Amino acid sequence: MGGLNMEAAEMEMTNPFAYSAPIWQRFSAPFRAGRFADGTAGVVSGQAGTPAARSVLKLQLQFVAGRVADGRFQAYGCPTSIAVGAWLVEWAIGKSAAELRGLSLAELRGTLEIADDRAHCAVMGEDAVLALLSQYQESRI
Amino acid sequence: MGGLNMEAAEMEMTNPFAYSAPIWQRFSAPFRAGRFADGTAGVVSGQAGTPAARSVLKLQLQFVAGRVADGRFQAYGCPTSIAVGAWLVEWAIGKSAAELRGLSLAELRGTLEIADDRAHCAVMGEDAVLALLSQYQESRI
Amino acid sequence: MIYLDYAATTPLDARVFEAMLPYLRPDGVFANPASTHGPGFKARAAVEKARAQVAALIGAEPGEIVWTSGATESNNLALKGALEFRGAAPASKTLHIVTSRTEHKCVLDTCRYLEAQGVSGRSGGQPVRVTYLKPSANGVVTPEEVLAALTPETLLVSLMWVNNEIGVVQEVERLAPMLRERGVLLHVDAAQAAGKLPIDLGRTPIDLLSLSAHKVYGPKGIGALFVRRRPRARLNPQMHGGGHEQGMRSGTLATHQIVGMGAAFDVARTDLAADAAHIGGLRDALWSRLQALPRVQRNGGGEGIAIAPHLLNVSFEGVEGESLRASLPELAVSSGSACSSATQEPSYVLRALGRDDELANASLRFSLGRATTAADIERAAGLVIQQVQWLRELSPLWAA
Amino acid sequence: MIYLDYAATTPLDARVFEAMLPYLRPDGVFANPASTHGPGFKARAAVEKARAQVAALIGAEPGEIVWTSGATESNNLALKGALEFRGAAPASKTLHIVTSRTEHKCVLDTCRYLEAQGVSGRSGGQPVRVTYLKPSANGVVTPEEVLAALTPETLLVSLMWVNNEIGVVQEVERLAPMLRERGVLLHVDAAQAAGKLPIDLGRTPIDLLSLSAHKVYGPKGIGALFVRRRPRARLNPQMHGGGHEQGMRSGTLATHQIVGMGAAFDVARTDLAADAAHIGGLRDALWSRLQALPRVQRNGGGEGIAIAPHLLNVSFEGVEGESLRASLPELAVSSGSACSSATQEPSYVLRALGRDDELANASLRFSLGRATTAADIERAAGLVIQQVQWLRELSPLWAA
Ligand SMILES: Cc1ncc(COP(=O)(O)O)c(C=O)c1O
Ligand SMILES: Cc1ncc(COP(=O)(O)O)c(C=O)c1O
Repeated sequence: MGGLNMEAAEMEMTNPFAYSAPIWQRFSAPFRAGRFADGTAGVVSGQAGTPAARSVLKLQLQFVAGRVADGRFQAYGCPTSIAVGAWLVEWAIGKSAAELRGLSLAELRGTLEIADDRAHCAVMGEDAVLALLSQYQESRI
Repeated sequence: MGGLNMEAAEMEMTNPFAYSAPIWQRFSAPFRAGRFADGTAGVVSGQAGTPAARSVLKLQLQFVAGRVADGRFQAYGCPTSIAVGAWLVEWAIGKSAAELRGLSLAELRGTLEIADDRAHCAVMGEDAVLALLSQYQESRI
Repeated sequence: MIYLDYAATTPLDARVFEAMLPYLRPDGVFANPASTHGPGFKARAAVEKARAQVAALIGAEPGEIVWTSGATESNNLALKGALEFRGAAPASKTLHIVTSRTEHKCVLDTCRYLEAQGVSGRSGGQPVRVTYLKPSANGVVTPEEVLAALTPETLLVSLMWVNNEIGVVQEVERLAPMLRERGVLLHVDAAQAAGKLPIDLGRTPIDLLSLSAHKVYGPKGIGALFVRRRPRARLNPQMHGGGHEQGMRSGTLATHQIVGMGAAFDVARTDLAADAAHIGGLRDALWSRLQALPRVQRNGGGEGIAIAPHLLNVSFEGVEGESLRASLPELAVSSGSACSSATQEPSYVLRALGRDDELANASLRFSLGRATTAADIERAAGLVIQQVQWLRELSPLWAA
Repeated sequence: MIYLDYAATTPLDARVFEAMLPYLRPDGVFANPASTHGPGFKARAAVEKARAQVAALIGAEPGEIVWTSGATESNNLALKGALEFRGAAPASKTLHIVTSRTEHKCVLDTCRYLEAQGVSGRSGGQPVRVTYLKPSANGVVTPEEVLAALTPETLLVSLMWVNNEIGVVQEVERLAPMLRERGVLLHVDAAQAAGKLPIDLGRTPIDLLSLSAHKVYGPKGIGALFVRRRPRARLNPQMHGGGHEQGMRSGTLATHQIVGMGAAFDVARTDLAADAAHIGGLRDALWSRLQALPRVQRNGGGEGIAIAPHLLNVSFEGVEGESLRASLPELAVSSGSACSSATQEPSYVLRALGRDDELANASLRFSLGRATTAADIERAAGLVIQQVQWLRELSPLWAA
């Protein structure tokens, strides 16, 4: 709920759908949503998912001196997939490409408390990171 | 309710079964219920109905100088049949045997507001009067 | 007015009334428990709490409770649902039910319907045969009599725990394991047993058990069917729709009603022993008092036969039933069950016990409840004695 | 919290709540309406008064109202009861039903059950065939389309008056005499029509009509089926027992619930025009406001198509449905009906209208009620616009 600056307590109150707290928090107030202005230096993108599956995630990470300095994400999908995007950007900042490669699905699912029936959202997140890394490879920033 | 000396208003209130007022009144406080002491002079009896049909009515009328001076009734049966007994005694007092013979079923049913499904109670009343009159004939009081 | 018709229905317990109000008030928790939004989840939580409360009284798991509109529906669902489920299986032989002649009308009528219609299914209809066991004069159908009636085609036995007219307690706890051993389903109508006797379905292997809230100081129009999970009792739904209640019973859940049933069963659990002592004591006192009259007969029970604490059924010789009832307008009692009292026919239950029509007709069912007082009983007994004496005196047939 | 889910259920109207209390209070009129004693007669009188109130809203006679536990049961009873009654007649041909794809689940599920099981009867089962008419994109099934689907085997047409998701009003008033002429029964699910549109069964020859209290500010768990007397619509009961409700529906009558339904229908009759003006006005305002967003589509209706005043169903392109709903926790709205929202499947009603899965999923059903205010609508519209814009911005697919 980008537009609604709610306090944590109020946010909790308004999470009637029993999303996990880490998902709800990132869905309600996702940091770094959006995208970099076209032509921003050092930006690499990765996208995964399909509209037909009602889940698309696009990550943008800005590399400075081999490390992620900043990031943005866009998502079309359920609250879990939006939270995955927000978490990945947060997690990526400060990391090198090699470190990004070390992304653990188990950690992603554990941190966000993603239930089995939403495991595909985590997988989409991993796919987006892998797509980004392969673009990084190509672009050799 | 021989034993309950209720006021009329209270009686009405306690007639939840939608009996007609004349039936309910006679059922609730039947005058001249019972029978004459054995050997009372001038008493003639008449009985009708059967236990199997759950209706038996017994009338006793005391004749003095050819006219009914007093009467008693006993009844086993529904409130309507009890009311029929009470009404018949009331009605008979002062009448001659010839006048008793003039009993009109229509009047009996009309006065007590006896519905069609209880017409048999009125017929039983008539039968009891007829039985009494034939005993009267025999006894030639 | 002295109300002694608690077996027909009870008032709400004050605690139940209070529990229901927040779900009834115009500004209360009114959303549809099936709605997936905040208010809906809140209503849903109340429904689930009530489910646990109902389960707790009978030693069941919450997931084994299916809400219905009352014990009538529960009984219909249990019998038709079980037969229809089994009817769908390939075997095309007759389906056999064993029940008793003193069951509640809704069981008997459902059985008669099944006999007449059979059970429909993909492969055409399947005939249904029903054995109606005649109880002894004391009202009891023994487990041995039930076993003797079983055939290889018997799918289900339906026997009520407590009879609603005479209060006789059937030995379902002894019967249940015998039927389980033989692979025959047991359905028990416990509408008059719940809250009156301890029930522990954790120990008693009953498969299906019917409950009603309004016999236990809960609201009218809500009931439940216990459907055992292990081993699973399988039913075809009888009300089709949105797939509520695990698909077994569709229809919007009536939160306030369900909350009321939950609260009622919760209170019943807490107060079970105290209620039984209080009510049973007054019932025994009433029976003692009524025996001041000659030629009165208690219906049902006898040496070694348990009778539920709230019921006393007495026949008064020498009086006609309609006049007896009409002579007691200050007494809300019943002759037979509320359902059949409109027809004014003598109770089929008393006739099944061997009472003749006349005596069956001249019977009163006194049923006592939480609010009954010793003064009520004293006054009721006094009225009955007075009126019976009066009607006997009035009768040309009575010879004391 | 802004409640805009009145089509799922309504709160009690304060007048209804007050009317119910005397029948709910522990010291109130609680006796069984079937009991033949003073308190019973008093309860019975309340039941009959309510029956007249319900009848009055729809131009029926009190004797044509049969109490049920809700419209789900009414729909089940109407369809199964009518087919079973007819199935008992000697003719052994197939029984045919015509209905539409956008009926409530309880009609569709009942139809599917009947197709699968057939109708049982003395002479074995009888097969049932169902035609599910597809409405046009506007949601309408015309009387002409219904007539075209009739066959000599058609026993019954079941068509809802007002659709619960999109509010489209079917032309049942024009259809009814056409079917009467052809000797085909007409059942109408009026759960969403009663209290919203004028209904006069004195003029409209509908045979069976289903009602629910909780859509009209009455209590959940009570409903009714109108069963026409002249000419008489004949039904087999689906709940067997004590023979209540002219033998058509057994089970203890829930006085407080019935009184609540009566009061609710009485209020609905008095307030019908005012409610429609108030609620319809706000609904139109909401739709105007939402059109500030590009690429929103209203579901159902169009030129010359009537929509019930309380409903507005809108699809929002470019947003995913689950996130849309999750982003509006202060708004109690529904996607599709309450019944199906648990399954999270896109609405079958919107899909029947030709919406694809994605758009059907990204839809909200706003349903307004008596207590809805202009401020509610203003705030709700603001929230929806804000969140749709936000989710669109967040989407890598959205190109404004
Ligand atoms: C033993 C028994 N079974 C079933 C019922 C029917 O219950 P309900 O009134 O909830 O439909 C009753 C009471 O009416 C009953 O006493
Ligand atoms: C059109 C329609 N029919 C039937 C029903 C079912 O009614 P009830 O909830 O009373 O069972 C509903 C609502 O749930 C409805 O909207």
